[in-house]
Amino acid sequence: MSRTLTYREALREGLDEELARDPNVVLMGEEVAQYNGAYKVTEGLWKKWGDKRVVDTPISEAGFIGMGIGASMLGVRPVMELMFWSFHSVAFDQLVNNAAFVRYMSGGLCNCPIVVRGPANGGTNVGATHSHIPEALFASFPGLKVCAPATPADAKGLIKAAIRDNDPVYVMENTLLYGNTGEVPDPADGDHVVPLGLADLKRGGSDVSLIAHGRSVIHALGAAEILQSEHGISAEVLDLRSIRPLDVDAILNTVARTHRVVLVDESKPFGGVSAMVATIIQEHAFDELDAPIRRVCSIDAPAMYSPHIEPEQLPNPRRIVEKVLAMG
Amino acid sequence: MSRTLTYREALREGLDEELARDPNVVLMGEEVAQYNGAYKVTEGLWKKWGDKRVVDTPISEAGFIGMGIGASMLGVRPVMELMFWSFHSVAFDQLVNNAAFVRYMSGGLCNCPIVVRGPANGGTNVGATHSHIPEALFASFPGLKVCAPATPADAKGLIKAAIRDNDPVYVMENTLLYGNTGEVPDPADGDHVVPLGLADLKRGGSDVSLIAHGRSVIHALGAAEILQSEHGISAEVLDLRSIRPLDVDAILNTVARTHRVVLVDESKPFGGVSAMVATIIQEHAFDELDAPIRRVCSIDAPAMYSPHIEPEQLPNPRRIVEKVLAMG
Amino acid sequence: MPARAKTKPAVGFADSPVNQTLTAEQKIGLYAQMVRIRRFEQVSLKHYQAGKIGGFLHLYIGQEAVALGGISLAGPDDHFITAYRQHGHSLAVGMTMAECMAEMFGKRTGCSKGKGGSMHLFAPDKNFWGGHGIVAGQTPLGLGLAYGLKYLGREGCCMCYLGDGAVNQGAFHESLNLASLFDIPVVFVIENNGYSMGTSQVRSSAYTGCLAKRAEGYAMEWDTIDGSDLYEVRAKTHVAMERARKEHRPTLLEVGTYRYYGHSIADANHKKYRTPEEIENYKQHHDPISVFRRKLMEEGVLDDARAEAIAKEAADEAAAAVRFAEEAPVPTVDDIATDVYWETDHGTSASKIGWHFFHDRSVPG
Amino acid sequence: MPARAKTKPAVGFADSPVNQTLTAEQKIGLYAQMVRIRRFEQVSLKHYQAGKIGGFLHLYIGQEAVALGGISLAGPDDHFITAYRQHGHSLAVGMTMAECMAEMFGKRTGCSKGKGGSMHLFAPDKNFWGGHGIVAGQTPLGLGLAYGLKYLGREGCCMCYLGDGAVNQGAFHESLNLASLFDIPVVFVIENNGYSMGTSQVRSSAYTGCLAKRAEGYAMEWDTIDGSDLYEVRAKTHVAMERARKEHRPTLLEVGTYRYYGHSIADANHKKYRTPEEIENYKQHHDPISVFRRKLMEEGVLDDARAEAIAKEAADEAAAAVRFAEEAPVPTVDDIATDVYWETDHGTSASKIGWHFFHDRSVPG
Ligand SMILES: Cc1ncc(C[n+]2csc(CCOP(=O)(O)OP(=O)(O)O)c2C)c(N)n1
Ligand SMILES: Cc1ncc(C[n+]2csc(CCOP(=O)(O)OP(=O)(O)O)c2C)c(N)n1
Ligand SMILES: [Mg+2]
Ligand SMILES: [Mg+2]
Repeated sequence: MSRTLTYREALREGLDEELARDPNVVLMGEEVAQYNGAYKVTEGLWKKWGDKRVVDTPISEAGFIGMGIGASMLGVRPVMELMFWSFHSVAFDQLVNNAAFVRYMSGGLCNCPIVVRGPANGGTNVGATHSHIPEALFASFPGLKVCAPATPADAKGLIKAAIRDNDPVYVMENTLLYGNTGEVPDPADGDHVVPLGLADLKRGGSDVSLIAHGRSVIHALGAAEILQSEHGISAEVLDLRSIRPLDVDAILNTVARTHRVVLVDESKPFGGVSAMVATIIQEHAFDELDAPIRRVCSIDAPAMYSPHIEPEQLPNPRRIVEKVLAMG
Repeated sequence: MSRTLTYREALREGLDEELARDPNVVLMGEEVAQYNGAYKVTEGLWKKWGDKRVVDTPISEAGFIGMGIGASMLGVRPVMELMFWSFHSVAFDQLVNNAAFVRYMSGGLCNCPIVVRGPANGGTNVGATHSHIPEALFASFPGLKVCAPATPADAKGLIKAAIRDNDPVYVMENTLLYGNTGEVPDPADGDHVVPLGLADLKRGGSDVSLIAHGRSVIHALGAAEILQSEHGISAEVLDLRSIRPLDVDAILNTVARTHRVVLVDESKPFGGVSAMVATIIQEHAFDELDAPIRRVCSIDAPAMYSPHIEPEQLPNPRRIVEKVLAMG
Repeated sequence: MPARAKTKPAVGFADSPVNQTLTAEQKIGLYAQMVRIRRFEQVSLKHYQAGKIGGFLHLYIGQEAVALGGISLAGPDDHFITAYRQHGHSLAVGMTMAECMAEMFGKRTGCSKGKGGSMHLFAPDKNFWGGHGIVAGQTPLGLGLAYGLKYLGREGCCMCYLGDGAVNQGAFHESLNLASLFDIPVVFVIENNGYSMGTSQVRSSAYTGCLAKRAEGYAMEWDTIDGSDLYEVRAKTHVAMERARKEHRPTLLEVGTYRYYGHSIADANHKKYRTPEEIENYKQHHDPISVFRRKLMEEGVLDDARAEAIAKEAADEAAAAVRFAEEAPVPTVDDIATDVYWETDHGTSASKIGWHFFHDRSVPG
Repeated sequence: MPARAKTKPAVGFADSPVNQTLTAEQKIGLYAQMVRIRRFEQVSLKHYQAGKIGGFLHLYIGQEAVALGGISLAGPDDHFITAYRQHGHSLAVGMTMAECMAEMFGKRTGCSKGKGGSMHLFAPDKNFWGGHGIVAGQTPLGLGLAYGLKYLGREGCCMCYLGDGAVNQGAFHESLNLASLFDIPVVFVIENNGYSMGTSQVRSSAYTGCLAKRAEGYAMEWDTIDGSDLYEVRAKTHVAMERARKEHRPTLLEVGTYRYYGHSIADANHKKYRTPEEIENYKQHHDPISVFRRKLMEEGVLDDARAEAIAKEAADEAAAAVRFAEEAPVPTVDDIATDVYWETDHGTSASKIGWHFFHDRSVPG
């Protein structure tokens, strides 16, 4: 049995279940408690769990993220909300040097079972400073894990896996997905946990592989529809879900099936998850490729405000379709 | 005519010449003035130019880098030293959201002619927090420019180009190169400026292209010697010098000559400049490649302290040679 | 709003030097500016709700005297920078409603060409360095503008505005220390409206007395100001600006004020974390426009007819701004990648070397 | 060192409750610990100069009483964290010289398996959370450890040490506000040795009176301590620790102290930015070991013979530590990629899914 939930509700259910499961889980962040969360992900949880388990913080990301990391070393399991992942910029030292490296520098004596979560996306006309998409940035640091759910079921499953993981996990959500609905397994049927490191084939196909994560998966699925119905092209859509660990097997398998790849990535084109995936594919599936790997990324400029144009700066189904068609 | 200078002296000469050329150039950073610089790059400049032009700051990277950015908007041309580029972690918001984006968010009304420079390298047994290599990280943000000189002549030429550029330029130096010597053109023969965006073929060859930047160029040259003398393999070494702008023509040209590529990059393997270069090559020179592009990066863990092992974590000539030989 | 609570009843500031010299017309001009700001915000609200404006909308209604007070004292080398709640500052420095509205409508003729939006209005030609969205991120920039003024030998200061929630960001603290240590002509102005989003001042800051007192830790002068009294804002801000201009010493000012609306228009909670009485009390007794209007009427400077004319002018300008914004052209896809680099925008020789951009312009997508 | 200058001559602290109850043997134990720390540093210096130790070496010589004073008061639930100048803290919490020296020699049996080095000695089993290299980066962690103690319902505190140069980092300021706002049982201890690298305190910080006074801006208790007097360090630190443990209130302490050597051993300038007289004066009149030795001799607790025996024990332990470190195995290339993830180190099912590492293990290079 499953129910239809929004992505937001699915996340909330995951958080709620983990709060219930483990008394050391504590939610923390700006406006997460009394205000119910800037994007209402944590709605009702302060009321239910109280001051100790759901904590409002001042606007001091370096301070409170660092506080969470310190507490995690002692065995507390903080789940920190960044109101926007964009605000990583003021907590970068803590997010990298402390969360990622303290285990290594201590020769394995410490570990940081912390989760940092929040939305990481463009597309809401909030300008360059508020539209960072740092999956690849953080995945590049060994010691960190990064995931980016695209559907309600994955959102719930991944947040629960993240909280149970004994390493720092950065969960990149998306404000434009919070309201999306989807089937989520019923808790009565058992714990719904989606392991980190497992991609999901969201649509099968034979002519071309669209590989994406986060909201780009939705665009890729939209493009696959159009490709099928209007152009008779059968596109497979692989949702990476987790960026680090990365399901390289699933990537190589889809390439072996279709021999043509378009990567869809909201990131700017210099770098991004897609540059890493392209590098891996060309190295490990060189002979499988019938054409160069193509990428649909954001147009290479800081995020533009204008609601009239921002959707064109980002990947969208039309841009994906055009890219596939241009592969010939 | 040219003289033999160390990389450090070449940088200093470049800074000195720019201080003389433009009264708005001001050097700033921790210990750059009275202490002569933690790595002595600015030695003697405070004595020569005085308190106004060479300024010691407290340990407040966000504050003083932001201060430099603000001043640059008014037409001052600050050249900021980060004692280590690793300390970007505490100034990340200023380095990205302000320096990179203020021009865009103002629709072109502002610009930030600022230079941030300092060493960015591993290999000195200072541990994970002090061994960041953030070329690709910053190059991924449109609005920023990044370069990484490998030789004294390039160090002088690039720092001068960076200071004259009207956009923010981040110059990544290397503590292990500061003492290296090389020929640098005599100032009497004219201004020695190396434009951003121009790669340099440091060695010609026909069998394989080694593409690198920064200290990895030195390793690539060492490997090329061994490949030639011990294995009869002729390796070409392309020094990118500038990461953004990037000399894609030079990259594609060397690939067209050798059809085999090994990228050498001190970065960790998830991402890095090499992942971007690999992505570009496979996209734009797909048919030129006779084998998958290979990379020699750091072994994927935070930087290890142990002086016995750190050199093995990093690229080195032996690892490059082995990688080339394994290509068959 | 402890800052205001601490402040003595605002008597006598009309007689302070910087207010005493104001002509009747100048006073009316100040009044008109506040009315203009409020009207702009009301119209923005309407069009935000109608879906014409994207992103966030942070209204300045209730705080008008704060921005105007300082900015009305600007000399030729005084500069201004603030956070995202910035429409008041933008209009006060002399930006037209039209360019601001067009920006918020995401149009090509907006002040930032549709690239910045409501949080990022800029007018460097008017010494106004924007609108910044990262809380306290503008404070080192403001410090730097002031550093630049001193470096370039200009007698001026930079006024750098921030919210009460911004004082707990590290960059601000670093800026305070640097400002005092280096004798930088900067005035930091905390616009204390009592809340950072849904968090009241006491839930975000530990302090004794008031936030501005933290300046003592940096051997810096500070003061508190009643932000409902334009005269007081001008009188006390003037002292700080002169200290900056003449002595290169920074000041931390804390201005007690209030916002009538939510944090942004997306904030539907704002009547939950604040009582209706609190909001009503401010509107009734501390509204900067009503307070100033009353004073000017008492002074015999303003009468109802003039006030009405001012209101109408503001309404007309706002209506015209909306028409301008509606009719303005939208940016094109090609506009996306301009204004990234000065060098490429100017087609310099440097811009011709190497790839500056990495999206694929030949193949669509 | 204004902190010390402000402090009254250190009389009477021997009689403070926490010192009065010390037995003669305990006092001698404290003395021996300081001697041990100094000896370790002297031997480290020698082997750094001989090229046995890589990276940086920041010696603690001159500051011994600071770390020892606080750490000697530790109860079972008190925790400690500090910056990179940390050998004193490491030994004071009970780490062996051997594991520390082996770490600095980059050996596999070092406390951090050769992965951390001189700046990153850890012993969580002794409630010691390291050595941290980013200036002030440890301050939010210390706050978090204390938060964790309170969350877990343990009656303890976290002592978080930092330098006088670290007070101007934003993260520290954020930590102060959070500590006071949330009633966190943390004690921040500024080890004010007068310099951050080559920059004297007055060139890096704007302040009135002393650095600790900045705590007032956060409604936090503070005190200054003469770091050359172990009794005073213990007496005043005890008050702060009890405040944390019992009332969950934080304190900011500033301890006046001095380092005899340069910032690190790479700092060849240190006799340029400090006068020989200044260094000599500290050694002569404020050396924490000499001062305590004199006191114990006056108290009749220590005599020359015992002192010599203590010196010899320390020397022997250090010599043995060097032998241990010399003979210890070096890490292997395979060790590089362990201790990155808890899950992969433990071979859990989670660790089997997806690639965690991206270097190529099949092809060399
Ligand atoms: C670093 C950072 N953290 C969080 C936010 C989200 N945010 C935007 S405004 C705001 C509240 C700021 O309150 P205050 O400084 O009092 O200014 P006001 O809105 O009252 O004018 C928050 C939390 C942000 N923009 N930047
Ligand atoms: C963020 C950051 N900036 C700069 C440095 C380089 N650095 C290391 S120690 C130091 C001086 C710190 O002085 P202080 O805090 O007084 O400590 P002390 O060395 O005197 O113990 C500096 C500048 C660093 N490690 N981290
Ligand atoms: Mg506020
Ligand atoms: Mg110091």
